[in-house]
Amino acid sequence: MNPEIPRALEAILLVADSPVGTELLAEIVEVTEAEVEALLADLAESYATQQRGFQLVRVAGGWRYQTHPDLAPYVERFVLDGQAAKLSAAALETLAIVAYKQPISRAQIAAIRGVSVDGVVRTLEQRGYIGEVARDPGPGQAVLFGTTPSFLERMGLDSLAQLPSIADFVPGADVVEALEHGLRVEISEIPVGIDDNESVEVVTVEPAPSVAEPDERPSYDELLDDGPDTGFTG
Amino acid sequence: MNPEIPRALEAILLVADSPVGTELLAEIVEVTEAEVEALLADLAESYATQQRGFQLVRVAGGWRYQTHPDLAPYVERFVLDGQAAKLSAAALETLAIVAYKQPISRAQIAAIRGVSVDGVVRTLEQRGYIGEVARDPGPGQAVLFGTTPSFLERMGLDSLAQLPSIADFVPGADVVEALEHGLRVEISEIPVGIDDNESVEVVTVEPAPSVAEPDERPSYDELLDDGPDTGFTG
Amino acid sequence: MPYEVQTPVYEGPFDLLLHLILREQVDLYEISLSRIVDAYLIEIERMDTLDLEITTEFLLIAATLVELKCKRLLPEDADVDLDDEFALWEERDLLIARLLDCKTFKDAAQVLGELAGVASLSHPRTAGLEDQFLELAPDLLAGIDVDDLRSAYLRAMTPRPKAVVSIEHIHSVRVSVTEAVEELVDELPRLGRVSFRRLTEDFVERLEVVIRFLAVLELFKQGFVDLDQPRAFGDIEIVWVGSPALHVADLAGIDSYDG
Repeated sequence: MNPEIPRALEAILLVADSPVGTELLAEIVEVTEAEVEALLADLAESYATQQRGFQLVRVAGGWRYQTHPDLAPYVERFVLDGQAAKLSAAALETLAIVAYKQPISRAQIAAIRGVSVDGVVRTLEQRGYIGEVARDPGPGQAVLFGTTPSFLERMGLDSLAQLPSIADFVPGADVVEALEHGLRVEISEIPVGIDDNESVEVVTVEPAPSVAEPDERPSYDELLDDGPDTGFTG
Repeated sequence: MNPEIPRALEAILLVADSPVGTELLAEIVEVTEAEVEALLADLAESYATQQRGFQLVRVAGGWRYQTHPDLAPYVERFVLDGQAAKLSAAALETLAIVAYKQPISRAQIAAIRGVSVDGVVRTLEQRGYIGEVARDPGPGQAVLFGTTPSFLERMGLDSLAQLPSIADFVPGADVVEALEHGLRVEISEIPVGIDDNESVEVVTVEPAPSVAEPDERPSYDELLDDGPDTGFTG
Repeated sequence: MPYEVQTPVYEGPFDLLLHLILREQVDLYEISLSRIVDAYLIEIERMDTLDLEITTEFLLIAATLVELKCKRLLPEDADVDLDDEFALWEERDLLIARLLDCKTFKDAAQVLGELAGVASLSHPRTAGLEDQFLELAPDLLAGIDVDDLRSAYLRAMTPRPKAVVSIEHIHSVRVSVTEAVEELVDELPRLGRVSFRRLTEDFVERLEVVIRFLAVLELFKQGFVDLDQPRAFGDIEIVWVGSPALHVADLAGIDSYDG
């Protein structure tokens, strides 16, 4: 086997924001799922043997790196110190999208951000910054999120109308497309269980097989003509 | 030393979402900064020796985990955003000017580039590569821009000191000579007998007698090849 | 005859001028100002997008170049104001200095581009805190205000890069300098004072703007307008100083230019 494969698995899992399923990994590195499983088990074992501060573990939904439990006191210190104790840039972007575009579904947010946002959305929900405000009337009945009153209070706002204006800003055409796409996926392609189905969202966001030419995207200019908000109200 | 320390460093860096400075790490694990540096260097080396798919690197004044560059093809298949948005030529030139001339105002950048830079400056600011670092003390109180840690991260640099010296880029004598020669005002080349030289600029652009074929657009390349002065001397 | 635009996009007038001068660097003594000026004007015409602000900047440099070239063509014994001559030399030196500056940063930009290219092969870990630690954090919104929220939103909504394939045709524009002069002779006395930008704001074709510019120069040469450019790269103010009831017939011959 290509000696790069285990290294590629390490690299992919390092940049992943949430657990990655064996199937997706197998697809990316082009070996069988069984081989992926075996390689990951080897890697996990090597980290354990070398007493690394991190572990490679299998959780619901796939594999991920996480800190070794016995180091929690250090990580907690790091968290409490303040530097890490704030929303990551990615989480803040997600919160901002919900604030400005509510009500909005998880799939639509994922489409804008280009990555699965389940973990982030869960955190924001747990923290009480966002919550379910409606259900999409389509077949999927996806949860639509909005910000909470306590979030507004926290930001020092009386109402959403007081959010700084973004009137002069037109989102990029690909963002508009992503929204359209996210909505379509949700309504027509994912019949049930969208919440459990992370990888579907991830895969469907991607327009065409752009593996070979990551810079090439189709032109979405026509969509832009429809105005940037079409995706939500439709 | 507590054998947990290097493991703690691994754990902290695993959960950090931006480079963490040595000082903070030293504070959390309660050893000196020099010791932290040495431990991190050892860790980085062990990952390299073991040919891991990730690296521990020093960037933008801190330490972070990142994927090994030779695995980019795999990682880009996974990361939907693909590579970080490619910087346009305009963005790179503007960044170069800001990096080497900071703090610098928008007007000063425009003067060097010879074009309005409002759009590109706004984009770079939005992406977080440059930011306001001061105000011009003069009457206008113009915003003065400088580069940010994100810029260093984007360039893979630890600090601005790692940028090549600007002296390396100052054009050599050959270029200066070429420019002076190209723009020389050379009296000796005056074609004889042109004292009524009105509309010089018009005539030179003017393609041969195009009256006969009013619909045919002339080929300017031909004109160029013939030498632009033909029209006058002929 | 429409043609496809294949020229590279020039980032600005200095960029274009540098390209034109330095591409001939191989044979230094073949470089001719006339050649550069003409190639410059042709490139302006070939540009396939019309951004008036940028066009104006290109034209301002064009004016300097044309001035240098006119100077070269003037007989030595002509009645030349020494001050004007010095000013022109100064302008040329300034132009060279700016070209050198531009070249310096272009080369630096190239190195930055290479650095960024190498750096972009590595992706940082950004997964952030594991859930059990997030709960520890006293306040996730610490230090975040509505402006941060706004910038985060703009960042999220900023277009991702995509290949731009522009294969537009430039439509052949049938304008001549004579026609442009006629229009100006009609418009300018009524307007009195107007900026070049105002004068060309309705135009969509770059060529039309270029033609208008040449027409303005023509009127200037014949003494019917005064030009003023208060700020480098700023707009050009055009002031009508001729008779209010001028007719085109009163003008000296104008060369026509069919585009």
